[in-house]
Amino acid sequence: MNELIKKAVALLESDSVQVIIGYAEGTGTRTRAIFITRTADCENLIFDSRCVQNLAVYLTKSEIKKLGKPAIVAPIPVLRSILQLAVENQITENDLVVLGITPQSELVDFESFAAIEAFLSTHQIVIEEKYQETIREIKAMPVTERFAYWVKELEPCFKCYACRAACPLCYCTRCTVDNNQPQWISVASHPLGNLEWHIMRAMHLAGRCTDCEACYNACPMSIPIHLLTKNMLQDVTENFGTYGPSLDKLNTLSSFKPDDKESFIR
Amino acid sequence: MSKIGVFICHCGENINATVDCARVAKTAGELEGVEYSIDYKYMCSDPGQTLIKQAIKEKGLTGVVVGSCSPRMHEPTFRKACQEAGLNPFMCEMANLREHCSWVHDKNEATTQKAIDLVRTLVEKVKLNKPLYSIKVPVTKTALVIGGGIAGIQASLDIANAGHQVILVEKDPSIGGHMSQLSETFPTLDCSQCILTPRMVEVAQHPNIKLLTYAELEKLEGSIGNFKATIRKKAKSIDENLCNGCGTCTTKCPTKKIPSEFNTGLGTRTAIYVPFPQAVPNKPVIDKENCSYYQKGKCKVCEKVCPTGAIRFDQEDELVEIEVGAVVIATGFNIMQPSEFPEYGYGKYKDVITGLQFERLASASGPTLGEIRRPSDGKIPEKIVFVACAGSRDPAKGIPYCSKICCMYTAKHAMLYQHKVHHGKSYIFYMDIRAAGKNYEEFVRRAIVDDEVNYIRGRVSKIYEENGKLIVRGVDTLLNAKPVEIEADMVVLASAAIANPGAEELAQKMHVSYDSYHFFSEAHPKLKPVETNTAGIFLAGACQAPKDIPETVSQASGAASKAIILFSKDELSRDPLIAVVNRSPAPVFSTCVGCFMCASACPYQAIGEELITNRQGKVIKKVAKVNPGLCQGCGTCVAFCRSKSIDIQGYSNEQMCAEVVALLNND
Amino acid sequence: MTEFEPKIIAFVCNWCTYAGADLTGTSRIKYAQNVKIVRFPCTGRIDFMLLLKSFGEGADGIIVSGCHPNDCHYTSGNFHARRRWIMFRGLLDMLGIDVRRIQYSWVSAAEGAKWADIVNSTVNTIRELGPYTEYEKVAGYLEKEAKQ
Amino acid sequence: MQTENYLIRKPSLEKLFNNLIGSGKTIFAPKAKGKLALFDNVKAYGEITEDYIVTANSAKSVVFPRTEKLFSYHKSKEKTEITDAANSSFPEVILWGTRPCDAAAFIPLTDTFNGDYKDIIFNSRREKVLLLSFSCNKSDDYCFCTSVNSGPGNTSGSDVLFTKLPGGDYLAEVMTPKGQLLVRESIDLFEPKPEEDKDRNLAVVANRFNQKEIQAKLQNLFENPVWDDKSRACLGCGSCAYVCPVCSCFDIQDEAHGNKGTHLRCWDSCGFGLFTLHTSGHNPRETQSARWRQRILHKFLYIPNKSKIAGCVGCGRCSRSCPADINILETLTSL
Repeated sequence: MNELIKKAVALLESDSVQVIIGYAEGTGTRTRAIFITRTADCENLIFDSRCVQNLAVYLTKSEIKKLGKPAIVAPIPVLRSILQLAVENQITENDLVVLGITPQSELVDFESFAAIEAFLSTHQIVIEEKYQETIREIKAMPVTERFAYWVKELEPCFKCYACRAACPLCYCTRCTVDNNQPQWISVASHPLGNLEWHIMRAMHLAGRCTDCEACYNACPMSIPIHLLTKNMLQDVTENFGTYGPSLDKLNTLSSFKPDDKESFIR
Repeated sequence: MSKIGVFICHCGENINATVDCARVAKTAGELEGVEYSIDYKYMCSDPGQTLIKQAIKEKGLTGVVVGSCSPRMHEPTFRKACQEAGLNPFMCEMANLREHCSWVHDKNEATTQKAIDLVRTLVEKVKLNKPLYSIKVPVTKTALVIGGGIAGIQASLDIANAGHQVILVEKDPSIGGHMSQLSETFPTLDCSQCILTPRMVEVAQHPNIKLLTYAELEKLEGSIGNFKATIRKKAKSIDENLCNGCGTCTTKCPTKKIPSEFNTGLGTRTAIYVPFPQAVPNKPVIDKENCSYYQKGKCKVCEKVCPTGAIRFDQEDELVEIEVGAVVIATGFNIMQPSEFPEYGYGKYKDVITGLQFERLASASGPTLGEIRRPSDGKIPEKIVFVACAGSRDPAKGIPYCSKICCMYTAKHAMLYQHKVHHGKSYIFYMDIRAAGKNYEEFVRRAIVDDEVNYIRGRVSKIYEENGKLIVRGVDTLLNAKPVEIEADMVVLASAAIANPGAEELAQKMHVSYDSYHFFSEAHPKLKPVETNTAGIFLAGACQAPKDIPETVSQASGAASKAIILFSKDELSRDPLIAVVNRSPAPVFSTCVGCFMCASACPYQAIGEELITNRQGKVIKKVAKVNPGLCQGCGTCVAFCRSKSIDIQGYSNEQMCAEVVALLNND
Repeated sequence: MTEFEPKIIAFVCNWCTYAGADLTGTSRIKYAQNVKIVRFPCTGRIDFMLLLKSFGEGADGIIVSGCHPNDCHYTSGNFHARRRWIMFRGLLDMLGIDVRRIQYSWVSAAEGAKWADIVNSTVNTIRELGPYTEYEKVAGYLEKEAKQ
Repeated sequence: MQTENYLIRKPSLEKLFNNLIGSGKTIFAPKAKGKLALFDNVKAYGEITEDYIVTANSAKSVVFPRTEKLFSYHKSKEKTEITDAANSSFPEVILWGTRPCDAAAFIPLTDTFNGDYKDIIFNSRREKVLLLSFSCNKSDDYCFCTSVNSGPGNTSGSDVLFTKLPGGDYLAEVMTPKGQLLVRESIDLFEPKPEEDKDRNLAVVANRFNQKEIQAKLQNLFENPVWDDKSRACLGCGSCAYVCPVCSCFDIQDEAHGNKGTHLRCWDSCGFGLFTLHTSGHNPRETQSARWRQRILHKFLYIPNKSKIAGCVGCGRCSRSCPADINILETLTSL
């Protein structure tokens, strides 16, 4: 990614940005986020298929904001998150430079968020068939068996909240799980507390989730929580039309159509 | 520590017959935080209320639960009683033991247990109630009326006559609107201008009305009682103070062939023009698009001939900021161009015209001075075909709704034609005749019976020209769907009434909602037909949906009265059951993260932005802020807020959770 | 053994269903005692978290009810609620939480009889489904000794 | 106690397991879950995986559950009844397949719960736990046990340590009377000590730093750019603390249901912003770097100052599970 490095150097040299948020080699074969403030460090920038962490999460972290205006290395999932963060008034165009990366690993410049949206319109969110299949299998279980399946899957969850911390859209100052007036859901990590937490997390991402899988990738216990959001994404699409972050569209749950269809209200 | 009083009402035997009221009171007394509990025959009676008041004073109660009838019945009664005893009225809650319990269940243990559960639930809620106080908002007693048609005129006059200031904004050079274009009006056939122009003059002369013509709303901020409107006064290129309306300029202007908007293109006007002779104000404007000077840089004839030197070529648009307490939207409607229906040949054949064009032909002040003459050759048509629903009730190509006025004006048109051309023959193709209105059906009958207008129930499939005649092909569905063909001299299309082209943009500027047809939406289809979902903004006339003159005038008066009601007090007092955004200690200030999803969910546009700054004035964060003047307390934002940063007073998150927990845990 | 009496909580809006339930009362139409109402200003106010909480607190069934579409006192609260319910229901179903235990309905202020019918049919449904033991097991985890 | 060494043949190991299960013991052992191995309740020998360096979760939850009920209460207007969990009896638990680092972690963990206050519940649970550890024959870049007074064949903390020998049989080192008892109950499965050299069958874990030096350096490193540098990518989750076999911070929560409820001890993590947030709004550890510093100082300065041993056993779990690839070893070696 020489081009990326050159671009990063240029941005820092011209003081267009003060920090480059990108990927670098990590422990062993892993990659990690890197925050480059000096041109000399730009050569550490890499990009390849191992770079799956969603860097957009750093755009709202106060520690990173302090470093100054960022340029962010943004493959598709990051671009989607950037757009959704823009929709939710968390970032503005002047706040950052986006170093877009196409699925062919080409560097692409974006003049505006609208340009990102135009680009993403040709890269719609698609739930992979293997996940669709898993979701179908789960849904085909009898209801009590399905419940037991999830209680068991969620059992290892000890509420480290890595799923929340890694999600670019979980940027709340105070998460509702940490609210004790009232105590909405159980803080404790036990079957009910875990179930409630994951229901709440998924619901709070309804119509917002961009399917980056950061939550699942972050989970130290490899709990398939991304199936919940993927299922919701399918539900959104089925019920309210195709979904993807869009600057002029309202959030799925803060908007409605008078003729939204359902089959269960008497 | 809570000191709750529980008051269980027997409601005579209404509750006590199936619920063991004494036991409910006794059990309630054992609840934590309950200081006092008692049952009584009629809590709402004077002695009953006295019981409550005394207990509040003597026991120092901090909250009251009355277990009786529905709160929808007596909540105000008991809250008032509490207030009279010195307890904040919002510290009183009611458990519905009658409508939701004793009346719907038989007498048994489970019924009494349910009553106990309901009381316990409300006790837990009331422990978390907070004293609330009505919200006061000052009111600017000036109304902004947008649109100077009959709706805007009526609303302006009503509000002005009530003694309040009105600013009437009209986008055209003159007020009058569509009504000023009409010839006669149904069902009385009185001359439209004759009844309208005196009103126009009244507006111009009214001391409480400030008229801004050739002006449009640029921006609207603020909320009920305190809006700030920015009006763009488009450059008229005339010094209105100097112009005396002599009209010399308009007669001397060399650019004379501009199709007149007022005459729907059937007549012409000059580049400096007054739209019609009775215009108010009767002062010209220069149409820059068509003026030789503006387009080519030379001419200035008007400047030369003007006796008062009122021409101002260098005039620019002016932005005026005004403060108003209420807004009446009266922007009217538009006509769908029938050129969208090529089968009717509109635009292709000169003698196929719209209903509004026919109005101009029939008008004594129109281009033919009231004689019905064909636009093509000026001949008087011998046979004329009227096509109703030319676009209306046509989900496929036109609009799905009924334009409401066409049945009546088509009958009127045919009638006027028959009155003017006695030997002529008129035909009306129609789908259904909708003549619901006072004297309307009789009017249509008169057209059919007295004036021998031929009504044909069926639709027109094609109109084409042949040998100088317009061949109208249709079907008569009442004669076994027999095809009909009429050789007409002229065809009048009752084209659909649609929303104004700028309606959507205007609605967004004012944050009022609009329907899929871009008509402005009323706040409630039945009970709030003149209100919008934004408090303080009201609707008058056809901007809300197509309607005829009497309906428009009624609604305008309705909207005016809403504004007058608003202006009748110096400040607004509102129920404090509204949403609030939380505040927390620095450095967080509020847990709101400013995603503004609440704002997009709010049906009342009650959520705005607030910048939190530090002592140096630097913005730390942007959070949501509820405008207490606009919030109606639905709580949609509350359920929507992910971080629970917004809450609703009286139905707070803590209260609702406490209710759920109390209801489901009975030990 | 005594018959299973379902615990059912109803979340209703103030303007339509609460008033409709008042009408059930004034019309003296009888229904089962199992359902107890919590009053909300609008269905738009009804947080999915409260439904979740209800199961956690031992509800066997839940009724959520408000104004018919287009009749919302606040014009669109019920439309927002409907979207939320669609999504929430889908999620619960995915998780194996028995969606038959939540009855959503539109009951207007004039539909006293419908309210009684909703209550009775929901009570019957829940009676047939039996106590929500699977959820109780999860919720009551701490009551039985933790395995770890 | 004098260490007793035995040989246990591969098939006998399974028999030993079956004997234990047969006697009604609860056994926690590594179970495969996708790419991970997790300590979980096992009922059959076949459920156990041998393919792991360390499990993703630590074994600490058998003595320090992530949610511990301390007492339950029921209150009425007159009185509040309390049922104290300290009076209850806890189940006997066998930890099968702990690594030497896991076993070693029980030492600082037990210290923490036996400071000024001797935690009754913790100790009751601890007494009932038997640790049957297995020496490491594999290691990875994350392991640094040898730098924190442990090692791939370290016996401290274990009741019995098994070391796999070439051919699949095991050397069993019985370290405690509890371990002895276990062996006695199945003595027919154990054979005399083999002549094999234990160390040759252990994984190699290089020494990465000197713990004493680190401790000394940290005395004066409270303000240092290293904290910012190494924690910049930190997302603020609690994963490191929750997989750590030594971390023991907890939060007290009440779960109330009307008039009754439970008083709980729940895991907490210094990685969370809320961990030190005061009611006033002030947060003494305002940034993630301050929290990372706390984590390092606690383990390598505060705990060793107090109990002479580090609050870390070099298992490397925190680094492996960190979603941002923050590596504790990297921080320690760059001090």
